[in-house]
Amino acid sequence: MSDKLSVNFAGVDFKNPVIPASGAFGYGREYENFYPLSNLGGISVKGTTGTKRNGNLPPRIAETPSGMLNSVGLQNPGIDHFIKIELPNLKTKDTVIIANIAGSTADEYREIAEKLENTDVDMIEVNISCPNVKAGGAAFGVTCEGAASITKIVRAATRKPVMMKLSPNVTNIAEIAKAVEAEGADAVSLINTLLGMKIDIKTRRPVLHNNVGGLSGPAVFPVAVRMVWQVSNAVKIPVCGMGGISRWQDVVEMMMAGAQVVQIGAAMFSDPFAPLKIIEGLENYVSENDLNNLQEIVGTVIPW
Amino acid sequence: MSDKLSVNFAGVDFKNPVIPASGAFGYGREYENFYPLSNLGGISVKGTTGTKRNGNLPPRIAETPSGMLNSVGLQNPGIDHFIKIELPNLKTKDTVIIANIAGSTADEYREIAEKLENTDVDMIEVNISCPNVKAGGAAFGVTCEGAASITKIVRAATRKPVMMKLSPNVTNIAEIAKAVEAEGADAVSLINTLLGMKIDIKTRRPVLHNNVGGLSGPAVFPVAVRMVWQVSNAVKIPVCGMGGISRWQDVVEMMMAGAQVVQIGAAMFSDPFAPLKIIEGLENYVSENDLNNLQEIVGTVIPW
Amino acid sequence: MKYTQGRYIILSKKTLAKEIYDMTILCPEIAEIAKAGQFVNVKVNGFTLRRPISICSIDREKGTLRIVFEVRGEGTKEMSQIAEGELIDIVAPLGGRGFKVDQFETAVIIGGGIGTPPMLAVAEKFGEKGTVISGFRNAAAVILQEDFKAAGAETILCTDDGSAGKKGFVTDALKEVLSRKKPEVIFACGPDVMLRRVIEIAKENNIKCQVSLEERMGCGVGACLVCACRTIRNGDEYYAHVCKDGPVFNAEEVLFDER
Amino acid sequence: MKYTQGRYIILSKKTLAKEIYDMTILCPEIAEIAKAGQFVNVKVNGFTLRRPISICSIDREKGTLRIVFEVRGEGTKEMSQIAEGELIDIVAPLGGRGFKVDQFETAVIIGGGIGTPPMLAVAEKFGEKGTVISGFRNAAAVILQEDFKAAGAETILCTDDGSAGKKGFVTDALKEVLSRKKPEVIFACGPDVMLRRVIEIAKENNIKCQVSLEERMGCGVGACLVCACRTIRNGDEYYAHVCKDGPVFNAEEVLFDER
Repeated sequence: MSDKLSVNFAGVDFKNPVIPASGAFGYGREYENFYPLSNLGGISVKGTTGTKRNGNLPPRIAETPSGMLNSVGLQNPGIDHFIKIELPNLKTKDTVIIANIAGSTADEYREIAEKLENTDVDMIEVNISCPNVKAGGAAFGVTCEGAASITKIVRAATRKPVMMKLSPNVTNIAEIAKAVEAEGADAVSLINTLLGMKIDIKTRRPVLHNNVGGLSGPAVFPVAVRMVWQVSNAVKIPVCGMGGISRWQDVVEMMMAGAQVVQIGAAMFSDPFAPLKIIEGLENYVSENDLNNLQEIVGTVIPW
Repeated sequence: MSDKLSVNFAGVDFKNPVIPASGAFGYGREYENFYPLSNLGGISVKGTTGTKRNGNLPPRIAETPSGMLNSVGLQNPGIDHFIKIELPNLKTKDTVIIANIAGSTADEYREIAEKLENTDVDMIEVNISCPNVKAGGAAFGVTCEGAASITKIVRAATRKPVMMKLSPNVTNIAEIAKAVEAEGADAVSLINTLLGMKIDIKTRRPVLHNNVGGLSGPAVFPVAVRMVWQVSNAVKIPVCGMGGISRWQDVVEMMMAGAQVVQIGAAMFSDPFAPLKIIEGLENYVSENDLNNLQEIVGTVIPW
Repeated sequence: MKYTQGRYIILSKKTLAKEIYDMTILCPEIAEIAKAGQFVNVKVNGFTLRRPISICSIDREKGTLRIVFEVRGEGTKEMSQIAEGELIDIVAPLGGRGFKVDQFETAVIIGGGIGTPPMLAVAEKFGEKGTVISGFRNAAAVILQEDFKAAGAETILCTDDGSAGKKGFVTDALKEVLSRKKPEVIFACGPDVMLRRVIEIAKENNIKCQVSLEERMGCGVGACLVCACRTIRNGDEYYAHVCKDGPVFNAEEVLFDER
Repeated sequence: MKYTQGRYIILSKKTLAKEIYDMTILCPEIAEIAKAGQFVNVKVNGFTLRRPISICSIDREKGTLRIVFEVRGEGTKEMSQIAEGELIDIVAPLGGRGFKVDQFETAVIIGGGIGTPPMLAVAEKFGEKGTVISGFRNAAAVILQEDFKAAGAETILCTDDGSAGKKGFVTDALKEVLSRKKPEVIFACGPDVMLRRVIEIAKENNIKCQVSLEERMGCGVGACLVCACRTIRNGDEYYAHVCKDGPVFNAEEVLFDER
């Protein structure tokens, strides 16, 4: 593999811009049964909270046209378990480790960030946009004030690169990106899932026990590209693009819209090898287009 | 056709709840070449403005996974032409005629509403959510104040039933629905299109000349169902549901979520007979489920 | 553990009953390591998610897996269109825990409806030491009886309406069997209501019991955490995941949701 | 005007050149009323939008339409998979204005690349009174020459690299033809750059000219207004729609966008 896909994103060196998305990849153990994790640019781990969470009642998933709804609700073993058990294992995998964190309160975010400060985690992704939890989650992510307040608290608690994960369920995502940039965020990642619902017309019950859930998959890709384009034009900090990417062409499109790196989620459910196939496709794209580095295409879309 | 699909929506009698959506059906002349318009519950005509508009430069459409983006930008012959030429023709078709109106300024909305007041139009749908025009359009639709102000002006200008068409590109659509209800709207219709973007990676240009456009089609259906459910739980006025409906099952789902009537858009592009097939499917559903009237299922979803 | 994803040829395809299909897939490296109770995750053109299908039978000599599935929706409908001789894209073998059969000599093996196919691979392990009880709505829905007999098992058939075998539920047949012999273990797969009752009866008779559960899945390997099921793990409630922690669980672990 | 939507059998399917397919569809009621320059809108499984394909030839006796299309993306790729003997779902005949041929005796008929197929139906109207000029990238891309000859037309072939026919553009050949005969009308379909030049030459020589335009379409019948093209209508600029107001326009109506 050449280094033409390498990128320094928010001060962290990635061998390539392809990162399995938080929530789709657990803590990496399962996908190791398919391929070595060292092939990946990085890993954004399962959203981790201050203490163990069981998540929502099942069913937690529903299929939709070119997409899916999920309502896992941040099931995770808690930050201490992550630091003690999962992180040491992940750090042996020769790839960038991004700790994705979430909390019900500002204090919980602070405590988690403090606990991570003296670990080997390369970067912290702060989830202020989980649509599937009652307290916290999206509550913070849908207002500039809320997003700014969590950014400020995490920023004060750590010197590690901080990436704020933004919600698409807002009127003006660019304003929220500016708000977190102003409080010292090193990067933003978007989009989290769009809030959706599916009803079983035979039982008249929502398919998801949580009633509503987060929509992801190719269906949302055009919304993600639009938001990445708006945000990358509104802030100076780098953007991690995600939302419905399933092919290398989608990554190129997302990067032309302004993303420096990307995350892959639902695509792995239908093809566990999607990240590797995408990386291979990007390698070919770089050579066929005589690029010195894939980053040359970032933000190169020419609006009419 | 039985009358088991009939519904009185916002004071207007519809023979069935299936309405071709504004923008997908012009002023009805084209689809008459396929079937008599009298089969339809009603017609929401092409968004009409105070004066003739040319709309945006082409290309105005892009295909996406299970959806499409459009950026027509309200091309229309103007309200006078509609009243003089199109309305008289439409009124001979034995179906409910809904005038869909849009303006760049509050005054433009008022003038159009006043001109329609003494016509045979059955209902006015006020588009405050067009994502494809610079002035007005979504600008009014994304804040409670803006939506309320247009509602107030139109309400004062006409005694005809007024239905406000809401934008999904907002943080809290239920709040906006409440705001228009408070100003006297008789109904709300949702969702308009989600703002999206597609880039041609070969040319590095947005596929749409308007750069961004409105996403519709099955891809957005789960978002539409969620918003219809939230809005119908937040207001007392009836809801017209739309957004990605392509099969009779989708109509049943949308009605269980809280919609009394529905609009069909993109589905007609792949199957011009979609509205008729959906009506037939609903007829069968009503008889197979021994319903006296399809309205019995409205809002019957049982949340967990 | 090793997961394989690949496209394999369908050597034969049959229809066993209305909307119930039977496919034999040539995939030696998977057949080599697959165990009773595990499943394959099938890619279906035009759908976001794969369809998890339990393994019905494993033939290491021939290097084949047999799957039997019912058309329940558009996805399985599309899947049923894949023809003999065509390739099917599967990820397998999945399921962190299949049926634990090795430490047992005798077993009662219970299948309800479309929960019956995975029990064949179990029956084939026990041969004459196994008693198979399977239940169906009616005669038209009955499948796999000859296969169970060929496996050497005592084979008891029940139908809700009595149009084939005994009239009644598998749980009635189970009580009858237990009145005359006491197996070391009971294996079961089927609707929740059936599993609950089987677990009760096993408990009453103090017999070990393993059940295979079902839940909507995402990744199928345990990463996305959507296929949660409530279980008891070292005393406290834990949301296990059917794809990775199961699909087979010991009866004492399972907590059924009130649905 | 009557639009028909239905599924019709593909009587024959051929490959004319790399990625260029030729299908003959049995659809008597459509063939009966279809005109040169009109198109059919083809449904493609798994895609939201139909694919508009120009009609290449119309056989009223046999009740068939012939379409020749190029694989440009995933949609047309999928469309090219539909096999001979299978059904194709089309809406047709679409296009409010085809080529107006009736009032003319003699014509020069110009096709550029994949813009060539619709010109066959025109050539078949003029027989020996027609002169067909078609241009392609190279010999490998050349299609329909025998059909044009069979229609009776004087047939002039051009390729950009001279690997077949004359080296050069159709516009060079057009000038050559006009130097020896003056047709009543020029019909053309092809890339914008070609059409612009053809229109200029027609104007210089004071010859009527009709061109067939292309734009991304939605409904295909004129309701959704997406396939807009800038035209002059009674003096002022008007966004006409290719599907309903065209696809054929008189040269003097057309305003090309600066793209």
